[in-house]
This record gives sequence, C-alpha cells and structure tokens, in this order.
Amino acid sequence: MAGQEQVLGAPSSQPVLRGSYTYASITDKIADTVLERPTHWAWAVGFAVSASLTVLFIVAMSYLFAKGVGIWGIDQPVSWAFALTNFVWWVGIGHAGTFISAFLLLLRQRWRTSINRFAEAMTIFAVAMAGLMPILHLGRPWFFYWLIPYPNKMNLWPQWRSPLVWDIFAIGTYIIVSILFWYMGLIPDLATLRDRAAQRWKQVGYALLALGWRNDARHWARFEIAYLLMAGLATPLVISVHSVVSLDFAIGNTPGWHSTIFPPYFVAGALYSGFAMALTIAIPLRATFGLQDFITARHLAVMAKVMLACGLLVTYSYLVESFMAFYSADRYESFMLLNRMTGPYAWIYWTVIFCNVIVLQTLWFERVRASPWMLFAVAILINIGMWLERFMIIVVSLHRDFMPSAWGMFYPTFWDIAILAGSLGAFALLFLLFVRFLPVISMSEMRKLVKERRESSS
Amino acid sequence: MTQPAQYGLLAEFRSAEHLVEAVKRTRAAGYRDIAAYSPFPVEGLADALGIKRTCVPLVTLLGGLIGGAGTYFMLWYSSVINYPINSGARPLHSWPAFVPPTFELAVLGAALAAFFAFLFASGLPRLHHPIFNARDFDLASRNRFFLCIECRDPHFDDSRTHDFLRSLDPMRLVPVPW
Amino acid sequence: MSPRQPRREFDFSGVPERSRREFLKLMGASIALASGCSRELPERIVPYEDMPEQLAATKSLYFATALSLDGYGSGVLVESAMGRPIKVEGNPNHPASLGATDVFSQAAVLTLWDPDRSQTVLRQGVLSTWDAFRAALTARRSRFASQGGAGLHILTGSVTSPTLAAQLHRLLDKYPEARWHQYQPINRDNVYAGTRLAFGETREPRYDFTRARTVLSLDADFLRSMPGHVRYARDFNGARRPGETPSANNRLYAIESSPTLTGAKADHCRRLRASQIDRVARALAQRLGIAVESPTSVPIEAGWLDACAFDLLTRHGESLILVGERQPAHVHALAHLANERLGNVGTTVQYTNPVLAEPIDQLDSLRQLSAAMAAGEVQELLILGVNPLYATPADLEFARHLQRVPFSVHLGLYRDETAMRSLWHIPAAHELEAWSDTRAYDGSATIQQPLIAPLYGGRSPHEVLAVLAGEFEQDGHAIVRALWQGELGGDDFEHTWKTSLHNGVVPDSAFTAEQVTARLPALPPLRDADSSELEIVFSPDPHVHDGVYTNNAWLRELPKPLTELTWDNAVLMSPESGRRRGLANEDVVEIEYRGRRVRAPVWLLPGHPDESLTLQFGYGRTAGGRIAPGAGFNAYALQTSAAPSFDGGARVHPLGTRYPLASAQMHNRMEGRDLARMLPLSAVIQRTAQGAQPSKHERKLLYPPFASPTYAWGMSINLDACVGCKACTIACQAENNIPVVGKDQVQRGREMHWIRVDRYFEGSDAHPRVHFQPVPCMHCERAPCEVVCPVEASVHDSEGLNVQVYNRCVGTRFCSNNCPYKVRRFNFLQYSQDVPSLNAQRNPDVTVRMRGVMEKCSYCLQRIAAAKIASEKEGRRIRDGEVVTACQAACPTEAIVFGDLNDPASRVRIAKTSPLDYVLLEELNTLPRTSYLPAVENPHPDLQET
Amino acid sequence: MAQVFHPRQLLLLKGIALGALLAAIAAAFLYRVATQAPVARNVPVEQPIPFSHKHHVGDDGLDCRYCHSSVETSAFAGIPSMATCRTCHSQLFTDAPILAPLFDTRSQRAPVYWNRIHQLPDFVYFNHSIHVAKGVGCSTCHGRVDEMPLTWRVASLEMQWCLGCHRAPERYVRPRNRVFDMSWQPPANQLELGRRLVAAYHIRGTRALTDCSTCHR
Repeated sequence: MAGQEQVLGAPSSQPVLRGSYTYASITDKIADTVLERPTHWAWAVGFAVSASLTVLFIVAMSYLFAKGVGIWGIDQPVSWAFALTNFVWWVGIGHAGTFISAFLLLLRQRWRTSINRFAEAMTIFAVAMAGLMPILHLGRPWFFYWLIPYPNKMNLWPQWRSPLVWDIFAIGTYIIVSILFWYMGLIPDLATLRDRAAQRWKQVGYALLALGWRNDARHWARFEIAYLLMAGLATPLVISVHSVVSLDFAIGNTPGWHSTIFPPYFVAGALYSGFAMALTIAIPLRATFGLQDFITARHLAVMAKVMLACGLLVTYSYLVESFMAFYSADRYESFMLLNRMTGPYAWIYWTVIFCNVIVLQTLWFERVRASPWMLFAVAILINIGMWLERFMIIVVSLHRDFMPSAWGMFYPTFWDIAILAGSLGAFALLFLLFVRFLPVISMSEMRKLVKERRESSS
Repeated sequence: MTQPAQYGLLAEFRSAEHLVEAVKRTRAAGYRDIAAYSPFPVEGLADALGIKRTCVPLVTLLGGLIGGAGTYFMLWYSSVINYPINSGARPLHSWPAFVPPTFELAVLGAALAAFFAFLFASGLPRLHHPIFNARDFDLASRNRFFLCIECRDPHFDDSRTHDFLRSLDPMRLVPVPW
Repeated sequence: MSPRQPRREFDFSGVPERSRREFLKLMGASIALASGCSRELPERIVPYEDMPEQLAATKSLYFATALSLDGYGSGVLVESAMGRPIKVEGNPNHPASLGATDVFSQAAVLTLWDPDRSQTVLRQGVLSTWDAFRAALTARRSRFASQGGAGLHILTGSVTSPTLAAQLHRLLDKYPEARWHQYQPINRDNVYAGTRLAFGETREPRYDFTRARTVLSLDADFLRSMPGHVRYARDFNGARRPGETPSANNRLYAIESSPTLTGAKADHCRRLRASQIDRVARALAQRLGIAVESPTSVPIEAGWLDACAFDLLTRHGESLILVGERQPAHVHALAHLANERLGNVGTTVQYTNPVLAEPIDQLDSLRQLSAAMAAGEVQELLILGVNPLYATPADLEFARHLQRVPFSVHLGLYRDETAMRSLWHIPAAHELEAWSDTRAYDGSATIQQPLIAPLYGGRSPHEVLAVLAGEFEQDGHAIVRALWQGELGGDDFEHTWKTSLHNGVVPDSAFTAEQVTARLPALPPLRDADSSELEIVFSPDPHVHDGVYTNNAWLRELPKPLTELTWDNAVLMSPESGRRRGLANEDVVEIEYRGRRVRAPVWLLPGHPDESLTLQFGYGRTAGGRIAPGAGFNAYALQTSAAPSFDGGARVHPLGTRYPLASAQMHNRMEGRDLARMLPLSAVIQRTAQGAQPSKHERKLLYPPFASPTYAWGMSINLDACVGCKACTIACQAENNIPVVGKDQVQRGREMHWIRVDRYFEGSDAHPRVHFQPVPCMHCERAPCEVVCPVEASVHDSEGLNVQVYNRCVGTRFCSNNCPYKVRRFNFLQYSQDVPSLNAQRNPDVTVRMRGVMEKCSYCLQRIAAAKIASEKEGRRIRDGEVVTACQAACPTEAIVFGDLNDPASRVRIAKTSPLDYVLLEELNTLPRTSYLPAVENPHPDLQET
Repeated sequence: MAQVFHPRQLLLLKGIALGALLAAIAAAFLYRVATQAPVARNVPVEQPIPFSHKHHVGDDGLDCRYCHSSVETSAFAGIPSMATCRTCHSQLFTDAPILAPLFDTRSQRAPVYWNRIHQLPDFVYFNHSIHVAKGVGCSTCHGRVDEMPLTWRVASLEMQWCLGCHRAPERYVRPRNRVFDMSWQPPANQLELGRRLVAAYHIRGTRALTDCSTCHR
C-alpha cells in the first residue's frame, strides 16, 4: 500500500481510502479538524475575504430594497439579467451535491462516502443563495409571499400556470429536503462530536443537535431505512428542480427560451457546473485540511469523468439548439442564434463555447484528471462558462426578440456586480463556517468503510 | 421518585462480529430487554436483536400521497371553484400546469414524513438517557461496541447476569447507574 | 377613492391662499398614499363652505376655450375635475381642431401645473409685489402724457387676439409716439411677404385638402407644424381613404430641406438643400406655363418634375402647391401664381385677410426696436409674453441693448432669460387661468375662458396694458367682454356671448375669402447651383418649439418624430454628410457660421439632404425653470437677422468628444419582418375588389376560447392615416398619469409611454421610405403575459380586456419578457413624484403607480367604466363612439378607432372587416384585439422610387 | 461518561422552546393588527362636531339624500356643505357650543375636518351611484345608521367582503324604492326575490362582477 500511495499515474486504480486507519484513528482525525485543530491561515484569509464580500452583499441588498431594482442595469426589453442568471447558476451548482449524496447512494458507489457531506453542504448553501435571487429581483419584494398560497382577505391565490409559482414549490421543497437529508446524515456524527467535545459549550451545542443519539442498534436500523428513502426521494427531486427552473424560460415565447429540450439541457448543465464547483471546493479543501487520504486522486478523477459526461451532454444540447434553430425555418429562432454568434454579445457566446466545450475536452486525458491543480483550473473555467451560458440564454435572447423597434442592450451596473460577488462571498462564508464547526466527512460512514476494507483485505 | 439504583449492565466489545455473536447468545439465554450500541450500522445486528420491521416506509408513502393529493385538490379548487379567472385563455382546470406543484409537494410531504417517522420510531429527541451514565460509553460513537442488559428484564439477576456477560468475554463490564 | 375625496370636497375657486395651500398639502398626502399601496393612513374630509352647483355632481366638467401657438388659436375642451384642469381634448366645433389636438395642446395642463412657473413679481430679481409694480408704472405715466408716449415701446409676439390688438391701438392713439413691436421667433414674415409680392396686399392663404387630388409641398410641413396643421392633417387624410374610395385617392409630392412628417408621408419625396428649392420652384413654374426663364441646372431629375407637373395640370382645380414659411417671399409668390393658373384659387386654396391683427414684417420690427434701444431712445420697454433675450437673432444683440433701457418690464410664465435681466418681472397667467381671445388659422375667434383662478396670482397682458392705459378697475373678463360687446353688439349679446363661450367659437367669425389676382413677381438672381458649401437650416424643435415648452417634461421626454430623440436637441445631418466628416451619432462638433460658434452633438438622420445641417431652436437655455437650462445647444446663437431661416457658409469642426443622447428607439430597420405594412394603391384596389379573404383567425386552437358576452373591446389603427405626430402618446400620458422618467432612464430604455409610435426606415439612407406604427397594448385574447404572471396581476376580464392590476403586481417582469410586442412598462424606480401641484394634474380615475409594478395601456379602462356605469343607470347598452380612448380622441387623422366588436355596426368592427386588416406577429397566435390597416402609397406610374 | 444535560436543564430547554413558539404566534398576531384598516370597526368615531345620524335620521326622519346629495349621480355620496347644515341650524340650537365650528367655518374660514370612517384603498374605485341604481341599500353596507349617535363602520370593507356580494348579489339586493329605507330587513324569500331583482335590474353575472377591472383601474 505504501508504494501505491506514490503512484499518481492511474488514479482510477487507487482506493477510495488511503493509509491504514482504525475506527479510532479515522474518527479522531476527522473530529479533530473540528474540535482540536487550530485555525488554518488559509481558512482565516478566506474567512476575511468572504466576510467582507458578505458585508457588500448586505449593503447591496439594503440599497436595493430602498431604491428598487432600477439600481440594476435591467431595462426594457432586458428586464431579467444578473439576478436570474445567478439564480439558475446557483441552483445548478446545488445539484451536484444531491446527486452525489442521494443518487450515488442508491447506486451503492463507495467513493461517494468521503465527499457527500461537504457536497451536500455546498448544495444547501448554493440553493440558499439561489433562493434569495428571485426575491431580490422582485419589484416589490415585500410582497413575495403572494406567490405562496395562504388564506387572505383578498380571496386570491397564486396563478398556478406560472412557472414562477412552480419555482417557489420546487426550490422550497428542494432546500427543505436537502437540509433534512443533510441533517439526518449528520446526527450520528454530531453524537460523536458530543462525546468527544472537550469544552462544555461545544458539548452542549452538539448534544442539542444530536437529539440524544445513542448509536443504539434500533436507531441505526430506522436510520438506514429512512436515509435510503430520503435518497430515493431526493433523486427524482433533483431532476425535477432544474427541469422546473428551465420551464421558467421554456414556457415563455421568447426566441432562445421557447424550446422543448430545455429540461434535460438544464439538468445536464446543472450537474456540469455542480461538479465543477464540487471540484473547485474539494481540491483546496483536501489540501488545507490534509484530507488527501480520504478525498483521494481517485475521487477527483471520478468527478472529472462525471463532469466530462455532463459536459458532453451540454455540448450536444448546444448542437441540437443550433440545428433546430435553422431546421425549424423560424425567422425569429434563426435570427436569435445568428445574433448570439455575431451580434453585440458574440463575445459571450464564444467564451461559453471555449469554456464549456473546448476546455472540457482536456478531461479526456488521464494526466489532466490526475493533476489536482489542472482539474482546478478546468473547473474554474467551467464555472465561469456556465454562468455566462445562463447570462447568454437570458439576456442575449431578450435584448433582440420580435419587435426591432423595441430592441435594446443591457449594461450591468455596480450593483449587479455587487449582488453576484456578494452571493459568492456569502456562500463561501457559510461553507467556511461549516468546515470549522461540522465534520466535512461522515465519520460513521468512514468507520463502516474501514470495516468493509478490513473484510475485503482479509 | 423511587428508582432502582441500577439501569442495567453494560458489556464492551472490540469488534462488530464479537458484538453480534454476544447478542445472539444473550437472546438465546432468554434476555429480551437488551440494547446494542455500535459506532456504525452493523449488518445482522438488527436481526440478532430481533428488531421488527419499522413503520417508516409506510408513513413516508402516506406523507407523499397526502402531499400530492392535497396539493392537486387545492389547485383545482382555487382556480375552478373559489376564484375562476381567465388567465391567457387557458382552461380553468389546466391540469398540465398543475403537475409540477403536485409532484414537488408530494416529495416534500414524503420527505417530512420520513424524517419525523424516523425520529418518532427511534424515540428521539431524548437528550437524557441513563445509558449515558455508563463509564466510557462515549466510545460507542468512536470505536467500541456495547451490549446492555436492562434490569427490568424479568430474567435479570444482578449476579447471574453479571456472570453470563462475563462468559461472553467482553473487554470490560460496567454497571449502568440511574 | 381616498386620493380623490379631499379634492372633491374642496371648493377651489375663491378660496383664500392659505386654504388652497392646505388643499395642495392634503392632496400631496393622499397621492403619497396612492403610491404606497400598503397600509392606509387615516384621512380627513373637508366639506364645502357652499356647494357650487355644477360641482355638486362631482363629475368632470368640460369647458370650451382655445390654446394658442405662435398666436394662432386652436379650439379645445378642457376637462376640469373638481375645479382642476386635468386634461385637454379637441373641440369638435372648432375649425382648427374638429375634436383633435396636437402635442402642444395636450401638454398645456402640465405647463399650467408646472411647479417651476414664476410665482412672484420681481424687481431686479428681488421679490416685489403687483401693487409696487403698478405704482412704479403709474409714476411714469405722467411722462407719457407729456411726451405722447415717446420712449415707450411694447414688444409682443404675434398677436391675433382682437382684444389685445384693440387695447394696443387704443394705447397708441392715446400716446402717438409710443411704439408697438411684434416679434415671434416662428413668424409669418415670408408668407405675408409672398402674398404682398403676388397680390400687392397682405393675405392669409388657407388650404382645403378635402378637394386637393394632387398636392405639391415645397418645404411646407402642413401635417405637423404650420397654422391649422391639425385640421389640414385631418382633411388630407380624409381625402385619402383607399379602403373606402380608392379612386378618389390623392397623391402627395414633397420637396423638403429638412426631414418632416409631410415628407415621410409623401408618395414622392425629394430632399434638397433649402436654397435649391427656389430653383425647383422656377423649373416647375416654367413647366406649368409660367413665363420664368428655366434655371440652367435643376437638382431633380426631369422625369420627376414632368410627372409632378403632369399631375398638377391634369388635376386642374383639384391640385395644390404650398410653400413653407422657411422659403423666401418670391417662391411663395410663384406658388400663388401657379395655383391661380391651375385654377386652384377658390377651390383648394383661398386667400383671406391676415389672421394676425397687425401683419407687419416682424424681423424688421425687431430690428427697429433693437436699433432704438441701442440709440438709447427706449425709456420704457414692456415685453409681453415673449423671451427676446433668448429667442432673437444673435446679431441684434438684444441682451446688450436691453441694459440701456431704464425701465424694462417682462411678463412671462417663467423666470426666463428675459425675466432675469429686466427691471420688473410679472408672472403671467396661463391661458387656462385668464380671460382672453384668439383667432385660428381661418380667422375664427375663440374667447378663452379661465378654468381656474391664477395659481400664482399671474396677470394677463390685458391686465398689464390696462394698467398702462390707466384703466385700473378693469379685470380680464371685463376687458374681453367689453370688446366683444362692441364687436357683436346687438340686444341679444348676452346670448351670443354665452353660445360663443359654450361652443368655443364666436359665431361667423371666420374670415371670408377675398378676391385676388396674382402677378408674376420680380425674381432675384439664383444662387450658384452646385455650390458645395454647407448650409444650415433653422427650424423650431418639434416638441419644445421656439423654447416656450422647454420646461415641459412631457414634451421633453416625448420622442421627436423621425429622430426619436428625447430631452436634447442635436445637429441633424445626412448619414452621407456625416460619413464624409467621419462623424457618428453623439459626436460633438463646433459649428462655425458668420464668425459665431456653437458646440452641439450630431445626429445622422436618414432622408436629410446632404451638405446641410438642421438646427432646432428651443434648447441651450440658461434660465426658465428646473429642467429647461443645461440641455442641448442654442440655435439662436447662430441665427442672424440677415438670414433667419437658412443660409450657406457654415463649417463644422469635429471636437472628438461625445455627448450622450437619449433616443427612444435603438433600432431603425424592420429586419424584413412584416410589421408596418405598406401597399401600393393598385394592390389595395385589387384586394378590396376580391373582398374579404377567409378570416385569419379561423384556425386550430388548443383550447376553446373564453367568450366576451357583454362587450368585446377592440381597436383598429390605420397606418395610412397615421402621420407619426405622437399626439396619441402624450394624450395617453396626460390621461393615464404616466410618469416622466428623465433622460438617464430613457437612455436605459425605461421610458413609460403606454402607446409608442414606432418609426422604421426602409431603403437607402438618402431616400428612405418612412413607416410609422403606433403600438399600444394589443389586448391579446391569448395573452402571453397572463400565463406567466404568478399572482394574477395580469389577467383577462370578461370583456376581453387584458387588465393589469397594479395593486396585485409584485414586479417579476416575466409578463414583459413574454410580451412579444414589448408594450409593457415597468416602474424600475419610484417614478411618479409627489409634488403637490403635479398631483393636482393627476387623473383621479386612474391609480398612481408606485415603484416595482408593471403598467401598460388599459384601453382607457376608466373611460369604459364611466360609460358602462352611465349606460347601466339608464338601462341601455353603451353606444358606439361613447367610449373614446385618449389616443383616439387626440389623433388629428382619426387613425385610431375603438369600440365594441360585438356591435356589428360599430366603426371598429367595420374597420376590421376590411380585407386589408392585419395583426402584428400573427404567427404567434396571440389573437390581438388591436389590429392594423396598412399604409398605402400612391406613386405616379412613371416614377419608380428607389 | 456523564450526562450532558441535567433533567432540570431539560425542563429549562423545553420552556425556551415553548417561549419561542408563543413569540412566533404573537408576532403573527401583531402583524395582523398592524395591517388593519385605519379606522376600527364597530367603534364610534369622534368628530369635531358630534353629529348624530340617530337624531337626524332616526328621530327627525331626514332622507339620506338630503345631505348626501350626489349619492345617486356620482361615485361619491357627497358630504353636505356647511351651508346645508345651516339651513336648519341658522334657526335651531344656534347658540349650542358644540355647533360653534359650524359657524366658525364662515366667520373664520376654518374648515371642519371630519374624520373619515369609510375609507377604501386608493386603487379601489367604488361608485355609489351604480350600487344605488342596482338596488343595494344604504344599510346593507353602512348598517343601521339611523341608530348611531356617533357613526361607526360596520363593514370590514375588505376585498373578501366586497366579493361576498359580487359573487351572490341576489342575497343582498332589494327593491330600488327601499334602497334608502333604513329599517328594511331581507324577507324570508330573499333569495327568490333577489334572483328576480338581479334579472330585473340587469345585474351582471358573477364572472363580470368579479373581474379585477370592475373595481381596480
């Protein structure tokens, strides 16, 4: 095994858990990152940066509520821009987490074990950011609850045919289920932390959250069934959520929106950007907290492969979209596409193609998949590319639709940027707090993994 | 309140297999009020303990059904009966548009049901439990496996049970005080 | 109801200052509520002291009066809601209106309520009082008496008011040495001079387009800007209804030196530099058999002139040649002669006595004044209602000479340039605040009655002159009434007076046609034909005119015809001329002309003649309100008394800087999409002969339609009639409390107009075809906006209206994305300001929208509701024509027809049965209730337009 | 190991949880109060002059339209001018101190500011004349004004309250000649009578009556 650790060439041949760990040592190593380990300088820097960005986020939101969405660059005809782009992007990122934790659980993929916890955390924080956006973009955000059915003096209900209402339900369900699923998985680990916490306040905190979990065989029995059921529910949910998000556009009649391939196209795109973000987080994470034994090159390689698959699906969607635009012989459709490629926003289209299609192809090479930092670079580019893709779909379709007399341009303002940067900051802040106070890897599952490896080795 | 001084006897084991074996023998010896503790779910342990199947799946199903049916009814009632409004000349009962919310809330209902059914079935939350009084029981969430025979078991007799557990050769044997 | 209640309760007329202020405060508060649709605050109800009889009905009342532009009156009916004038409609009884209005009349109410209006008497810029002024003036009257008024000069604009003229004449009789000067920046000098040349006496030409089958316009924008243009536009299009009588269609030839709506609507339009039109006129006159020696080279191909001449000759007595005010006198004279030869005099053109009371050469009059001021002969100068410090040719140096006048008085609506430099400034009463009278293009007189007591104690010129003449006790009412008592006399004067007020026209006051005999004028030598020198052409701004409306936010934000610019003026030149100088839109250039320089941004306008610049007046102000100063450039600074209309010898120097301009339409081509349709007359005749094609709406629909059992409202817009004047847009703004957003927001594409007039260019930049298309909400039966609204803020009602429920809207803007016509408007910020006096203008029957809500054309829902309630109380159906939308009412050419599609006899139903009827973006199957009739071109068979 | 929580601490925890729950409920309740109409329901409203409808209508038998003169012609029922009041009070109780404001309005031009009782949001366009014309009685919405010494509001004036009638007018309409009759009570056969009246008065169907555009513009 010692020799194997040196080999980087064939990550796929590597185990999902390196080194020789016992129940105790693996528990201690993971628990100590939360309970004992002193604050890492990288963490401190990240915290400072993301905290200041979060402050910017709060300022931007306050100003937004005070003045109205007019502080953004949106106009007629482009009355949706950054907020909705951020929304779709963040929701998409969320998908990878659920996919890893739920879908791979059903498929009994052992490599999921060490990455599902932080992937789920990523999901929750991303969806939280996403959930903010539709509210921020409202003209009268203080009335957002009118999209939710409740008994009211006006005897009025939401308008169920609007995909925005479906969104409320989809996103709401998604975030609640994600939190439940995540929290459920955390309970045994919270118990571990409770039992190992040295300071009283930590012990109390973890004890409250652990709900008095006793590792009782009965608990475990119920737990395993319920957890499996949750996974079974989350899997179709995750597919449905981005399908519904895609309907926000597909239901509309705007050329570039009104397309039947959107649901699968968006789901693929979501996983694509999601895995990209998972890698963007995993690679620095394992480096900072020395988790290379748990999040091995094998994990990275597998994630890269999934990313490659999704990326190819997205590429295919691009092709189909272009083909249909011309095959349909619809004047507006074909103009829309030509406008994307050659219009005033052409640079966005070609950047998207570069990031999401060209750069992607490097993942065919094992050397790239084997090198964390090259993967990191690719992932970053894909994150950017996917954000721009959503921007292209929304803005570039809107700015020139049916009536040339109403054509216009969109120019972002400082506050557009501030909201985007702010949400990134808030996301990072939440994540950093998570890695500080909760185990980034499921200890109970790792213990199980240790046992399984013992059995397989003996 | 007058409690017996002791909750039960706790035997500590090093491996999961050992625990399962011990549980089997304990059951064979006729003990019923016993509990096993392990740092991760151990295969076969539940069967050894004779834990019956749980209601969680059924409750989940019901939750899903109620969520879905309830939602669809609300959509239909609100837009056909309560306040019919011509929106884009779509039929009042636009069932295709009603599918997504129905599905989402079905999932939500099921998920909530599953979670709370799990808590209920495992008797959680319960922040205070005598077993926590046992020495070194915290290792149950780390690397040790425990078997507890409770005093309320009819077969429980301090010395005999003590001897019996010894015969299972645990690493350690400790009383669990109230 | 709440915002309206306090107003309803308050008796406006004759309440003391204090309580009117309270009233305004009250209303301010209530509008503030209107904009914040959340929790209501407790309200108070203030009862009348004594209930005025009419107002007891608490319904809107309409008063007939007139609004004037450059002195020429146009009849209007002003809607007064609880004593507040809130909306102007045309007066059907008035010959210049026939029920329609232009943009200026619509905007008058905003000027009335403009918070920037001058509110106090000023002496050397310091607060003073009316009494102080009266005393000061009276003090000087002794000198008048002794010296016969020597040194007393009065400067007015063009005066058509019989009363004012009479007062001035009385004054001049009293003080023979006193002088009355007239100068209106946009004046009739050339027109009158032309008639003097042709007939030897001053006459007012009056045209009758109903009988004109061939029209040739030489630089005359009769559809948009000359006196009587509203009536002319109506008549011209009345004679152009291909759908009804194709054979009787007319044909318009236009030659213009600066793009106008007339040129845009012409069947054949040629763009020439202003100086070239003289040449063309002569060549044409010669073709018409007038003995002028034909110019050596003519800048238009012979074929074009031949065709035009042929049409004019064959339509003997049914043709018409008219010449623009910009062109020199002899061109006018030639046209008069030609019309006579063509037998048009008495049929399509008539000559009456001049409408101006004193048809002097105004430029000359101004010259004399400034000379007198320079010579120090002017002791007292009364400036009544004009702004000579801004709006006079630069070379007369009015500002400098004014300093030599010891006692100068300015009467004006604003503290404008002249007000700041005069000894005394008197706030003028708005036309809706004072008694006066005016004459229309045909001489018909209208007695202007006030709708409200002067908001800021303003005075009318009559009152000031009364003081000057020592008639202290006279108020405006007495003065005007006295004059008409004399004019109409008779024992039943009381009755005539009442009917005149009620109808808005003094009976039989229109001038009768005079006999004239034209003679060939002596023609000056022609300018060098192909001189390549750069010409400048001066013209009034389409919306702020000569500067009188520069502080009117509605007019400032109203996109200008053809350029679609808002808030600024720019130097217009042809794209070719721009290309030659490497200039693009918004580039700043310095124009040098006769030693004077002005810096201005460039706008390249297709259809503008090459090597010519159009400079529009009205901008570059330095005073006169909060929004007037600081925008655009001052064209007067280049104007000289030598060549006030146009001249050669200008030079432009690019400065390499840019000045952002706010254009309401970013894209000017139709991209081959079938939006604004235009058919040749032949095709129209053929299609009409074939009769109705199988209806486009009979198609497979996925869902059964919702019925409109009671009423089914619909609109038909006739693109052939639409001249693109945008009266509809501003009328809608006035009616529906549409806020002004400001230049920066327009640049962001956030203007709020509910009905926009799209303008497309087709063909070459040199000779573009221009299309106009008013686009209100289509009220689609399959409205895409409704399906995507999550809160039922955009829904359909049972009469087929696509209604926007502001108070339910949360502002997702999905509806706007999903509206293929992009007619929805969003309050990105808090646009509707809470300014008491502006609140007073608001229409109480329309909700004031707050920020964050979507809004759009409602087919004037409030008018429908009013008619519905009225009809239901009488237990009948709404009659056709009972509901008239604001845009329809204002339209000079009746291009917009609105009504009930369930009524088989309704005009809209009939219009929609035309085989030419079509809807926008039909392929989207949204089934719009608004449909269009295509524009029709009637080209001469021999002429193939490029 | 030791217990993390002592039973007493558990009790405390439960207490805290309960408190949080109660706080949430209280907050919801407060919100509801905060968003109520400005003038409370069924509470007499103080006025600068303690005008009594009970006295003028109930005892003296004045007709509503004597003061609210525009109720049949316009959207607003009309508040009587001071002059209207003085038609009687130039003779009666002229020296009563409570009527002083009535005369101050003339002498000192100090207008009387009545406190508004029936107040709708600005975006609601209610029209008295059409309701009166369609047989909706005063008392249906304003209650037994003739029994109110100081006037108060009986109706909630919420949208759902309006809808109650707009969805089923037959339950409320009465013969036109009884519109101003304060004492009118719906008869036993109101529904059947109502249906006849709805037909007779051409009251539009529920779809039309519940159109957003019926009340909002």
